[in-house]
Amino acid sequence: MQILIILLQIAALLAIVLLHVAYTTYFERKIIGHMQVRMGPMLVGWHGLLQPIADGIKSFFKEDIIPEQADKPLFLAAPIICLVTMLASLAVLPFARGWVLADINIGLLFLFAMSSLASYGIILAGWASNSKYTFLGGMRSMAQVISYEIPMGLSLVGVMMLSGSLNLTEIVTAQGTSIFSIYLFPQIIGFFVFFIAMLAETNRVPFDLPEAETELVSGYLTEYSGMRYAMFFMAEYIGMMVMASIGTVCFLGGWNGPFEIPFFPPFWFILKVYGFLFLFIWIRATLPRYRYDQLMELGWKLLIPLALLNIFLTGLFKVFT
Amino acid sequence: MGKMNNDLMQIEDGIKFIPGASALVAPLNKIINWGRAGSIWPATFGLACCAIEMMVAGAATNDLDRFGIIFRASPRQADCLILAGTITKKMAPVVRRVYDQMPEPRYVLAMGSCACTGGVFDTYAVVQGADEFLPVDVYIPGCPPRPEALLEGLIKLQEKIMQEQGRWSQFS
Amino acid sequence: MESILIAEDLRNNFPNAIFETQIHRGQFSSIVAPEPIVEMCRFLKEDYKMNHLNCLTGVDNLSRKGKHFERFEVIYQLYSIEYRVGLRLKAQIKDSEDPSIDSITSLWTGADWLERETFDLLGITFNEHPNLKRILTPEDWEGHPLQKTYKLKGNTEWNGFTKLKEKVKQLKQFDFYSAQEGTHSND
Amino acid sequence: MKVQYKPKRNLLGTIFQVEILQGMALTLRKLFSPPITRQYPDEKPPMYAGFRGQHALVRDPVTQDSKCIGCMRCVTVCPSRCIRIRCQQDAKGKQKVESYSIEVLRCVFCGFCVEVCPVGAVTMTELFEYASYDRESLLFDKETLLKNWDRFLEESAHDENYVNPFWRPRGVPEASLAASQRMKVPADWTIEGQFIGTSLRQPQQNGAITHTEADHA
Amino acid sequence: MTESATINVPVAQGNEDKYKLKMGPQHPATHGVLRVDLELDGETITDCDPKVGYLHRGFEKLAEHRTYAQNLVLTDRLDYMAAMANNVGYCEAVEKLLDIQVSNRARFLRVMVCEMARLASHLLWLATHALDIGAMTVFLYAFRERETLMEIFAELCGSRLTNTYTCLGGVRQDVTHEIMRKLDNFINEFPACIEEYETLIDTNRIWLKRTIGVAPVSAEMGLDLCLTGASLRGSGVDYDIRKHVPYAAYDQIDFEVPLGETGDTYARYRCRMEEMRQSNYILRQCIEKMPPGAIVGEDAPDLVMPTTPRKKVTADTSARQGLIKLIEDRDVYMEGDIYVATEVPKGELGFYFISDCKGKPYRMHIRSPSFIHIGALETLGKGVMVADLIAIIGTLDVVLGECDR
Repeated sequence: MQILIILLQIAALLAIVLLHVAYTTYFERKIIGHMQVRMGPMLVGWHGLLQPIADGIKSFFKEDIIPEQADKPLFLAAPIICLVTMLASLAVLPFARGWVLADINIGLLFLFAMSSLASYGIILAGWASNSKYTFLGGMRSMAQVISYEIPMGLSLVGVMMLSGSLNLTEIVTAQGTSIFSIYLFPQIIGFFVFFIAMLAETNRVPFDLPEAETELVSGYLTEYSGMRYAMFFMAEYIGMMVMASIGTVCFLGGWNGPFEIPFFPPFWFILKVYGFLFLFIWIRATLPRYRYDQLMELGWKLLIPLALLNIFLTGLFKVFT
Repeated sequence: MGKMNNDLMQIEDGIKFIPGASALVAPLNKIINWGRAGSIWPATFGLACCAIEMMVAGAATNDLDRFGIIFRASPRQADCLILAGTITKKMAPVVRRVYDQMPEPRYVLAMGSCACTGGVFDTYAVVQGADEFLPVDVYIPGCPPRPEALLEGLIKLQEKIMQEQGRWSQFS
Repeated sequence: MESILIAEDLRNNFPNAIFETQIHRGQFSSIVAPEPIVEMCRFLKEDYKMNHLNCLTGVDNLSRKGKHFERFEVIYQLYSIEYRVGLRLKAQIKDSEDPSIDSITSLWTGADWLERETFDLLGITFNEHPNLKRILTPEDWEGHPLQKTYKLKGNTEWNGFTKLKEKVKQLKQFDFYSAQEGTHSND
Repeated sequence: MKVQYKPKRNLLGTIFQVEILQGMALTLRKLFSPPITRQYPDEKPPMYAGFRGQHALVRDPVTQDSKCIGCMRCVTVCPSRCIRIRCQQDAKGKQKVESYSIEVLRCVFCGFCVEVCPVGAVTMTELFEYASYDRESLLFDKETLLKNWDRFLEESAHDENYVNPFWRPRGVPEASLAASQRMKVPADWTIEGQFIGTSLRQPQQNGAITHTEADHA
Repeated sequence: MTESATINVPVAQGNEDKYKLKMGPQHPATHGVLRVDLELDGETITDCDPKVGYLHRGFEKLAEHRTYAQNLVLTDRLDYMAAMANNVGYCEAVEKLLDIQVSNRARFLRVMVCEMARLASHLLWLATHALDIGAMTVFLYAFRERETLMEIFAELCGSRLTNTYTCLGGVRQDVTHEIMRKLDNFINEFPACIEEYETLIDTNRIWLKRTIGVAPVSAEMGLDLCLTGASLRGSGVDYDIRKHVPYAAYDQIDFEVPLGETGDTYARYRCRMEEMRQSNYILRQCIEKMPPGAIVGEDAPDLVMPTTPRKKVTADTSARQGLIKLIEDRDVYMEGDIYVATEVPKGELGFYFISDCKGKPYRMHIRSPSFIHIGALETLGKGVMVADLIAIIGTLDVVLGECDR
């Protein structure tokens, strides 16, 4: 019985999240469209509201091409690895008090592990396609993930030190004592580092090197078509949501808000996540792209020292209070 | 499977028919065609002058995104190839290769005089019409066509897609 | 600084190589022999600061008559940005199996592609050119299009295009619609 | 002139990423400004007289036939050689146009044929929506071309007095025009009413200046 | 294999560090159908070999089979981003070859459309260059202004892109008050639009990082590579044909030539941005100084050019058709050759003509700036990274229609 309920919960979560993913793409197109003084989807459904559905149907019924030279098992596995790890990381996210599938003690570590694993999917995709563009995309992604996992982890160490826990629910609860009950202000350096690392982890502009359209055609995705491409696409957007959720939980106080919303406790959480997503889209509409070596430079020479400084300062803060 | 084959009715010479299938197939057909018509992703493939008008069609004044059309850089993710410009003999094998790399169902729009017939360039180096080596779905006249004419061509293509029967690629 | 003076000085320095100096609509051109073309260009570049190579191209003089005209002609249009004067050199190349002239890539790196283009379209070989290959037409193209003997529609069909057409014919049976037609109807 | 570089960022600007914030402020402002998109199938683009669109043969209101006299000037001038005319001499020795066809897919839309036509028979209309599924339907014969003219009159605001600017070029002195080209045209198509530079206007004291000033106001 | 990077690990045969990547002809950032064969060491390019010719349409051969008047339509399809400037360049050359006079008003109209074409071309360059570097919003903003220009072109001559606006001896259509009013509005608003683009990229730290110091070209190197236009002026060489050999009405117009110093990608970018401001200024002068008069010269030839010399057209046929103006027995068909260069947005566009007493050119050669600029890519592309190569292709402002002809 217990299992059945959990399964139902999982199913509900997946359905909701996938629908959100679909509509995130819609909002992205709409918002970027309006920022670029155009309209975005308009004609498929009312104001283009059915656009993601049409895209999905089309992708599902496209021919599935597996290149002859590709490493077939890996080629098939790569999108699944990406999607499954991203979906798995949803399990530990606390949407509200008690609204969490698995409230484990090492939630933050689990999330890191999953996001690192997802990059395996990308690297394998790049390698298995047996094409030079995908290979370059995969290599870039690998380098990027390795160099930005470290500042990201380090930037969250400050949060862990303040809250004294890796459990996401406890991190949120611990923020109650802070200014505005968020960790943003005591951890402003950490947040800065985390935010940039988050953009890099999710391969978004200005760090979208692995799939830089004007350089590597579509990067690691170049050889994927139809549904498999859609799976990568979904994984990318779920990745964005997960990263936004970590940001929300660790720095913006999770589900805490200025006042309680009856019947729908995750309201503030979702609002904050959408705020992050809007920021992602907004940045995408504004900024150019870094070069590969500049990206590495930024990661190793700026972000890691900053994150270490943040840990030091947080330590001092802890000692003196 | 074998049993099913026995049920096939031969209504005309060479055309077989599963009884009752149309009730299931027709709405499905309609939904799939709607999905396809609503999200045509052309490959970014500018050849010459018409490519500029194609870019204009994608830019703010006309905004192809309204139709759910976004340009994909990789032909693997594209549904439609807009031949925007002159196809030379040196380029023709490349064009064909891009077309071959696209997954079914795929469509081809010949935009402008040069792609349709070679236009003014009746010379040694130019292919006299894309239909010499590609199945072209829609011809758009103009040199180059206005961006609105390209949109009209795409609307014509959408109409054509809506008329299709059972083009279900690997599931058919 | 006048173009005519430069042309005169050029004639004084290369007395045997200059056949004639023409003026047409205010532009000076010297008809020269092909052998000392590199020295001439170097002379103009160094002594008269003609450091900008406007144009390098070739002409097929098959159906054009003139006193000094040979079958092929290579045009060098030089310009001095400092003195604001230009001069055109027209090197005459005799008709032979392999018409050739020395390359001026040692003076202008930018001449590299212009010479390749001239080779491609007219069949004039440039000696000591680092990378003399066809550039505009495919590498296995037959003939040189800008020669007067070459027809506008081409003398022969390019090999690659015939191959493509054959391949298209083969691929047609894998096409979605044609494959369907093949199974469903008789034609 | 040396190009102007913007002043370098100071330290404070670097830390607070001022230039990035400025850029983001711009995009955010644009998010709330109205889009400039023209919603094509519903909103048509503005069209101007003399747009080089679909070809047509003018239907003579009297004879209900084409005005073409078969002088072959359009055939000669066409750079892409896409016009075909077959003429026949009738019993009185008068030339009669038997067939007139334009291969639209080969046309380069230069408008030379319209410009050289001595009688204003061939024209290019402001229609541009005629994409087709096959190549044959875009080979316009005489009937189709006449129908195109009807469709043009129907769909545009023009009436029988339509003058294509290629029949009678703007800014050409009346004296150098042929008799058939002296059509009734708007004032600013003629030399007298043409646009003159703002700094050159004062000394002139004729009708043109009042017109231009009224136009500018 | 010989120069494997910093760590000297023995490499097995066939496992060399370097590998080849063929970019294009179908690639989103090659501005058409350019193909670049790269040899890469990691992401650093060790050898760069641009391949062109995928758009070679046989212009020069075709031109020998068409009359001077008909060849005008070919020039539209050369540099299709600034067809007007090509039209003007072609007509200036043919007019000099055939000795045809142009009316003063037509000269000013030519300057006007040339500068509008320069704006349109530079806007498109900015759009694609920014898109290549990843700033996609600039693309849309630049196209917004470009559309205004295109609509003015459509109203002026009936076509948006391939204008065929000029004719031998003048231009084909006069401006109307409505067009000039629109143009006036445009040039009043345009400086603010340039500000807008600059807000997005000019001082943006990512943009600066991607452009400053990338592919620097010294003055000597630029001349050696035969670069022209803004690519050369970015290196500080004062070579602008509008100033050197003024054509059309540029001698009656006041403007300045922006010169860069460092010759890197950023300097070229700044040069073009300043050129847009200068173009705007020239357009303003055109509106102020537009002289009255006819748009074609007195002796402008008819579009239907006789292809053989000295063909007499008797008086009665010309009366019947009403239009034929002869170029009989004039020295227009004098034998001779000519090279006339004009400053198009991409650089120096030269036409080399040989006339052999016929209505068709004996030989037409087009000195296209893009062809030479892509040739320079071979030198500039060595030792940079893949992402930089994209930026360099963008900054050289190449268009393949003109390159391959």
